[in-house]
Amino acid sequence: MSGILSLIWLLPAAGGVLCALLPRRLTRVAAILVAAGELVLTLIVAYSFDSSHHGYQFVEQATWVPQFNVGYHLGVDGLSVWLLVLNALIALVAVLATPARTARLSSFLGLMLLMEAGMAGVFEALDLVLFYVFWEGMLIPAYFLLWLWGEGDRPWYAALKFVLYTLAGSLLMLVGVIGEYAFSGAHTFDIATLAAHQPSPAIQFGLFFLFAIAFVVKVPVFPFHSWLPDAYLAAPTPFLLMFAGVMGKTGAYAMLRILLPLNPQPEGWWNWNAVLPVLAVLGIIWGALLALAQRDIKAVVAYSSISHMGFIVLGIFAFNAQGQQGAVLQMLNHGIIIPALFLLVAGIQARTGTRDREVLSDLAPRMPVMAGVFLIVTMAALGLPGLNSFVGEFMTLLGAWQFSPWLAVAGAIGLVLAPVYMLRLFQGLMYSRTQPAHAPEPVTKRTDIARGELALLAPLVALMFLLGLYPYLITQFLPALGQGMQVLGSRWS
Amino acid sequence: MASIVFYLFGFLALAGGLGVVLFREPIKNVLSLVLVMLSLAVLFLLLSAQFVFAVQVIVYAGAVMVLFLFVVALMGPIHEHGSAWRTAGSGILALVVVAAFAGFLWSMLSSVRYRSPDAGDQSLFGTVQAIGVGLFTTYLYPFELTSILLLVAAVGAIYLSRRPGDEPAPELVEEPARSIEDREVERTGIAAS
Amino acid sequence: MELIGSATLPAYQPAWALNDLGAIAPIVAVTVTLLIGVVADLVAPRPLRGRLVAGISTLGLLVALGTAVFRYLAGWGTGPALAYFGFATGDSFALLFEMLFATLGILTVIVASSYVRRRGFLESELHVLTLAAVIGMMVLGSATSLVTVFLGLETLSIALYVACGFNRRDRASQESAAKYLIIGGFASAFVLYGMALVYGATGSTQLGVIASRISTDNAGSPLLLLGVLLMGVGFAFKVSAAPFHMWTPDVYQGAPLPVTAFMSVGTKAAAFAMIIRVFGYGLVHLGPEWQALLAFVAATSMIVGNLMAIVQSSVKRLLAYSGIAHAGYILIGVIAGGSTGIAAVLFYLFAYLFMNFGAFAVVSTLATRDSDRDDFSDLEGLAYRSPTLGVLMTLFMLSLAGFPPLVGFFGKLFLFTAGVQAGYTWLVVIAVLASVVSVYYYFRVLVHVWTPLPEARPLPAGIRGIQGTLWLTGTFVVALGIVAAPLLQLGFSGAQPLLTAGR
Amino acid sequence: MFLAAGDIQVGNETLGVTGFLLLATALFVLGAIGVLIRRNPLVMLICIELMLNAVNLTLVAFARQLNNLEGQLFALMTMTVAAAEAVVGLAILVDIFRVRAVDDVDELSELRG
Amino acid sequence: MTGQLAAILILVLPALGGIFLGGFNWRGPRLLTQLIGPGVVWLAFLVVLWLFFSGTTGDYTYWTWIRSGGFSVPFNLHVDHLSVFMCLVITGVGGLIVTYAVGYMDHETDGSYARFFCYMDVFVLSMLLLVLAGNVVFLIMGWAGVGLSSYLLIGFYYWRRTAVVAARKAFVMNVIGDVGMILAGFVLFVTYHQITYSGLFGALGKSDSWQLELAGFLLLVGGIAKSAQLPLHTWLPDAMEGPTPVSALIHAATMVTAGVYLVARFSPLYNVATGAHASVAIVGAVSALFAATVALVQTDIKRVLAYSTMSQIGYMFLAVGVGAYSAGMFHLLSHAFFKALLFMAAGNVIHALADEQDMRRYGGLWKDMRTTSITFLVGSLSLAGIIPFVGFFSKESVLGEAFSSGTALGYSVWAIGFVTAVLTAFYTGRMWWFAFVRPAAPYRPAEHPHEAAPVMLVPVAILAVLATFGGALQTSALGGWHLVSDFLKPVVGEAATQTSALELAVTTLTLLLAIAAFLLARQFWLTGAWSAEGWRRRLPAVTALLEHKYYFDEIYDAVFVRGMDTAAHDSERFLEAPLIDGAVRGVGSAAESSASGLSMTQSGLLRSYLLVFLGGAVVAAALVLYTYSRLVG
Repeated sequence: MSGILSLIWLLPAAGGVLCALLPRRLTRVAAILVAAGELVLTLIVAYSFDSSHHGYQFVEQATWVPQFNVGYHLGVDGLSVWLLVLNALIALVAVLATPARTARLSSFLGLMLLMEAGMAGVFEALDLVLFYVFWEGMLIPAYFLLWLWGEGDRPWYAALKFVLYTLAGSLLMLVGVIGEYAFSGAHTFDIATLAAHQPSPAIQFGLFFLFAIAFVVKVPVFPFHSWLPDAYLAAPTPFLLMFAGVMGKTGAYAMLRILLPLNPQPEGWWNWNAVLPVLAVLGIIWGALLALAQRDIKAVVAYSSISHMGFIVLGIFAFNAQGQQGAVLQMLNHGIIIPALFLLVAGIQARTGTRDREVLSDLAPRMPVMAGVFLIVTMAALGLPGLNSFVGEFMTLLGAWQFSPWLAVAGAIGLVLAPVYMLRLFQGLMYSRTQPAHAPEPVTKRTDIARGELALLAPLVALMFLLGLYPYLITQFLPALGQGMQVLGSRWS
Repeated sequence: MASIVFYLFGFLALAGGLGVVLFREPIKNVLSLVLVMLSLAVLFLLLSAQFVFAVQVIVYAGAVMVLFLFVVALMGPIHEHGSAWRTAGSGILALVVVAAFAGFLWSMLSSVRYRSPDAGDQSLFGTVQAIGVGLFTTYLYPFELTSILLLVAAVGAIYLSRRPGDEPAPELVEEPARSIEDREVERTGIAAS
Repeated sequence: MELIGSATLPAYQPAWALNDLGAIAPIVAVTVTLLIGVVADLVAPRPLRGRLVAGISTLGLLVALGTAVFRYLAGWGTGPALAYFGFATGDSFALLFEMLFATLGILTVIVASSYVRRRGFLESELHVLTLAAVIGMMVLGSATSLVTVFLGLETLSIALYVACGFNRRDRASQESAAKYLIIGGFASAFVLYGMALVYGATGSTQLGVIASRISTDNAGSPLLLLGVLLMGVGFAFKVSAAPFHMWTPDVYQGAPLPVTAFMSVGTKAAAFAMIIRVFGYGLVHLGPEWQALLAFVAATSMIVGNLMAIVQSSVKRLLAYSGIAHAGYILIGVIAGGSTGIAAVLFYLFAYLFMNFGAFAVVSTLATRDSDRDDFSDLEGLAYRSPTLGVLMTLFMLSLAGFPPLVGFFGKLFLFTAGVQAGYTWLVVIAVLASVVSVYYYFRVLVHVWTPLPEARPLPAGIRGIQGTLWLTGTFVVALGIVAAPLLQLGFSGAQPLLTAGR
Repeated sequence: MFLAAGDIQVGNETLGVTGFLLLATALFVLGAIGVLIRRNPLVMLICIELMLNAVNLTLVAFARQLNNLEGQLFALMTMTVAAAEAVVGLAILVDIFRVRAVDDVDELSELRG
Repeated sequence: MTGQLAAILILVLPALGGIFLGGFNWRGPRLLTQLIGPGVVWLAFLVVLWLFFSGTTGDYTYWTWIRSGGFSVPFNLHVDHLSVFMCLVITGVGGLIVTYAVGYMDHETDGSYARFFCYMDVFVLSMLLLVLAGNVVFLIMGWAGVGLSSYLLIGFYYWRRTAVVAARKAFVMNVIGDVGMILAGFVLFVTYHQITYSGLFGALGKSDSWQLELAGFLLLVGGIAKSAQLPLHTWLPDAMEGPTPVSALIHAATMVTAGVYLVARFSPLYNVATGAHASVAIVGAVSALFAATVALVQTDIKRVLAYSTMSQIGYMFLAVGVGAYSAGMFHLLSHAFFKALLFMAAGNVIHALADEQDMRRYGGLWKDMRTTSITFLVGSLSLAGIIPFVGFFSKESVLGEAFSSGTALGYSVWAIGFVTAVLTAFYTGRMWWFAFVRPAAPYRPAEHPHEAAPVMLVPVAILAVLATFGGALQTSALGGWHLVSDFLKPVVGEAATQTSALELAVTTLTLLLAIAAFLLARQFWLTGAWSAEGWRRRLPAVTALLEHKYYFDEIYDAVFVRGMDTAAHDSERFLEAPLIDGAVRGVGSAAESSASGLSMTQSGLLRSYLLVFLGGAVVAAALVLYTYSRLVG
């Protein structure tokens, strides 16, 4: 099995290059095959993952730049294994969701696969430099996809804003990466080794900031989110699935993988560990509030995403098993729900030609099945107990409650606001604004969701139920996550 | 005697320097520079640099400055008009900057601590013999480099002084055959859209 | 090979000749090529001249490259390898720079050969000037004395003054040459004055001797401080670092494209070789002083270069500003010093060779008879006119912006690591923030390259010849990133000779 | 007779080297001022020559003070360089002059921004 | 059959029904829908009956839902007498109502028809999960599940704007309750590190603590939201937008009483947390009175019933709040009988009168719809608490236990309950006399309303029988049987069964006053002896207050709904755009403008370049000197 992790990022990378070179009629099939193969590979890893074994598995380690002790170090643990699967799944869905009439299809699919490769690498890398390489590696395809295939008046603006904003963060992270090398005394970029060589709190204070700024922008955490609405609105749907579904998770993942283990005590003029959860809670409320104010349905979903990501960060910075494992669950959940929502939004836009909430209404009679699916996804998104998002939100809030009850209570406001904006969205789109006396005549024209779209949504919806009813499937891989963090959490008061 | 020479020619050199800066006609600038060079040549002599003195007078003040004179003659009489700087502000700024720089140099140099001289026979110092030996032993490499330098200068000067219009017409290159690029254009239909 | 005072002058022994010539073998090779080229230009029939001289130049530079590689591999560069009474050296630091300059020369000759034919310039003279400039650069790379440093610097500069004005029909080209000439002469005077003062303070022009004398007696002499200042200013000018950078955009923009390409990489690399030799080796004991100077210069360069690049619309000019910024990045490595810093600088210079030259080379394909076609509007839709060029340009821009896994990223990583380790974290933070700005303008280039065209426009014909060159540089930009260790190892070996002497 | 490090003996007289150095500095600064304030590119070139001459004086003075011939040799190299620079510089200026009569360097400002 | 299997079967059956109906994309044949929709509920009822008769109890674990650190949640079902009791109500009464709906929803299209039964089955599933769940997390899941089904069913007529808005309102208010429950779960887990009932109640201990009180209050928030008690009650009247069987099943018989179940379920907690416990009673009492007063003036028959539901649930809260759990549960049961009966009978009327719900356009029904009218009368008398109907016994056991508890709290809530009882009889009487007995209104939608179909009449009739004789189960007020409290004893503990003479007297007084109020209503609304309009004119302020339901909706709308909208839009206009995004754009434009500023210095003038060069040299000189002087000291 050794080498499978390399294969996991190499397959889409090579496949992406290949797809870009293939003629239009072959490229789709090739891309689907690559994405499907990737999913199989990740599932093999997940299946053969030994949940009783703590630490990294399927480890691959080689020297890369020996002069600076840069290593090619891959490995997965319970934290990353499911994110790999999610990445592969959403990529497959996204490739399948790519319409055949897309302009410059070969390049589009090629870039999508390259982005998948980058994200897979991010979830596997155990060396800071390698991590950084993948981290930036996923950005470039994202930029081109967003810019060249973007929608709206000025996709270039959205793309550039996104890239520059995230780059500002990640380049500061590069300083952090180097700082870890220089100041930890370990003179290595290996994450595990660095975790065992923590510099003094004052230095951690600085390093934490440098890393955190990259991750909070990527997630994004309030108030670093202003690239998100622009980018999501401009993004073409298949790309958006991966962009919103997986890429945002890389930031949260990195917090768990790098930020906290390497800098658990960032205390200088203040303690960063106390700042981030507050921002997370503000983000929960802020995202929900702004979602209420949007006219564009895509924007509603975009802002809801900010709110949801707040739960993830809140869970991470609860410093306990419930919070952090809940955060991992929430990453997966959000990674399933948001693509589904965007698929539906795109479906509606394709059928009606608009995304304006003020214009859209009465869709349910015209597309009953879509309404049904939309309802389920809406319910999942607003955290209905029994569906997947509830688990994550419950766990993160439970974690947060143990950390600081006030944060949990404030975060719970997000739970109340979620149904408000989600149901307004759903009902506004689906139902009438007037009060006719009788039921509308059923529309016979075939405007309902297509079989293909349904097939794309079906696995996502199935996962919403599965993870809602059996989240232990995920958390059994994470028994160690968040343990022993309570010490840090208790500092907060 | 020596100090009188130093002060006299030092003064002449400064005067020449001022002339270089202040005269408005290029011809006077050139001549002022010649004055500076000749004064310096005398000072070189004072510093036991006979060979350098000779080169300064013959090559530098002689040949190079003649070149300058030719060019001045070629360009014809030119008279600079108006103040040096377009706005008073930038002029003052220039003054301040130069003063600061000069002050810096001056203050540093007036407090120099000298290194004690090398031991050695002073009788041969600066003679043609000593220079010759130096040039062809220790300074062999730099000496050869100067030859390359002069060659390059010659090539460059020759190129620049050729009649313009010597250049060949650009080659009429054939229209490229159908390349990958064209096919890409057809395939993606960008040209059409 | 202790320096010889006025009194005891040893006779030059013929037995040394082989050793000495060997140490500067690459320089000799290029010099011979230059001479052959000049003669061939005179004797060959007119239609053949250009191609003939191009062929000779390429061949000669290849020989030089081969010699340098051979000497490096044979391990002859590991020691001090001094030659000519300590005025030159064939150590690995010098050999590496000679490899770099030879490679640069080859690339330039190939690109220029295609370029001048499209623009209708005389060809052979340009190659001769290129060779001359390469000699100057190599001399700088191998110089161990202030005298040779100065001579190398002037050879390089004089060749480039002419090369900048090579397009005599073009007012911009002339203006470029004139500006470069005057401001370059001004800077040369500063450097020279600084050298004179250092000589006065130490009684020697040889860097090794200077280093050891400073360590024993007069480290704090005002003469030395002035020397550091005046030389530092001149050096900063040569690497086009702010605030001594202002000539760069104008000169780069006016000069013919291959000259700009050559100059942007070559001058910078040669100047860094000079800075490292003189400051990092000869004046190593005045570290704090020149580090303060260079840190100021580096910070200004990164900020000014990157900021001003964002409002440009000419690729040449944009790359000039980007070059200013890159000088700032590289200076971090110089300031950091030590084996890590110098190795990082060497690595970055090689990286810069491939990515920056590559970028210029791509733009050079657009040149037509009447102009260089380096405006953004000329780049419009390049990727659809030629996917190859589009992808390559993308690679070069991304590498310049420092995106992994391209070589530019690793270059920055090593530089910044050296900087942080040496305690210059603040400089590195400025560098990364400035890099964010840089991404903006590099991506602006990409935006133009990838903007779909309303109609198909064919590329100028006759660029086949340089496609191989482009692919080669593109491959290096990718491969040296993914496999960075060997090149970095070269860098470390290059740093080795500078660390031992003088202490 | 005792001689301080900064003094040299000329004939039977003692001269301070500092005087030469300061004179050189003055000339250097004058040259720099000239480059800054003059507009004729040819005169600017002349001023640069002046600066180089100042350096030469410094070199030769130090050679004498140090009793070290290198300074003089360096000065000779400098002269060569100055000559080469002058040749190329004049060629460039003449080349420009053929196209347009440039008596003001500020006219060379088409490249900017 | 084992208990393990039976318990899960109870859930699986309606789940299968829901999946089956939904999975056919609402396109199954109508007959299939008619069979499956009610069928699965009846099958579940049979299983519950088996549990009941076999006396099976136990705690059955199926799989690990999650385990994270010390937080371990199994999916377990807790079968005891309380949950079996609730299951009986849910599946029994539920079965009747779903069967009734077969007729009531008959004029829907096939798609809507299947959709309706799908939703109903989902509701039954959720409700069963709610009562069977063996831990707090799954309790919350069921809790939210019924909220979802309630939302779906209220908004069933999705083309009606009001229905849609009412559905959303119900959902959001229920989510507030959910959040209360979730937070309660947090408190309990963090304090006791237990999340299953069995573990939790074992760990509670006997002494009160602030954590217990907090948990009690937070649970109560959940209960209030679900059971439409003050102040989270406003969704319930609006929920009457749903089809009438929905009102009967969800908003009368089962879901809204979940709060009562909750308090009973957490009786070990409330028995210790006295403060929270008392607040349950107070909330219940106040809600009961509040709703009864509002019900006095409503004209929509379903809204009257809705407020009466709220009022009756207030009684139940009152009961469980004073520790009379079995009395509360008994009232829950009896209320399920008579309120479902009332709704369904009202449904028959609405069905017959072309969906007209305004009582002012009713009248003459006694003549035209005799059977329905009789059943409605039975329900009314039961609601009014008139002997011998079931409502009398259950209400008296509630009030009696409150009275006999002997505490100040007991007496005060009893007093409120007493007043409410009289008011209840009055507004019930108003319904009866005004809507049924009064001659037909001139604008009555149907000239000759015809009696409902048998499928609708039979369930109503069955409920009428139950409402008439159900009281026999627990006639402890009169010293008779106390089957309900006996059955629930293992879970909620002993109930007071002794009845003092004073209590008997009070009961009699209540009964007499109720009868009087019921008859008094006749004077107002039928004979016109005392004009209702007159009172309306005499007390305009009170009337307005009541007709506007104490202005709750208006205040909520102004403060929360519009407040939130304003906050949202203002946040975007004044913070997000100019500040958060503006800062980013500001950095960009600052860079751009400083770049253009800098590029002015690049004037192309060589001499200015030289000047900058020299200036740079001066700065460099200063730096070098500074560094040197610092090094030297």
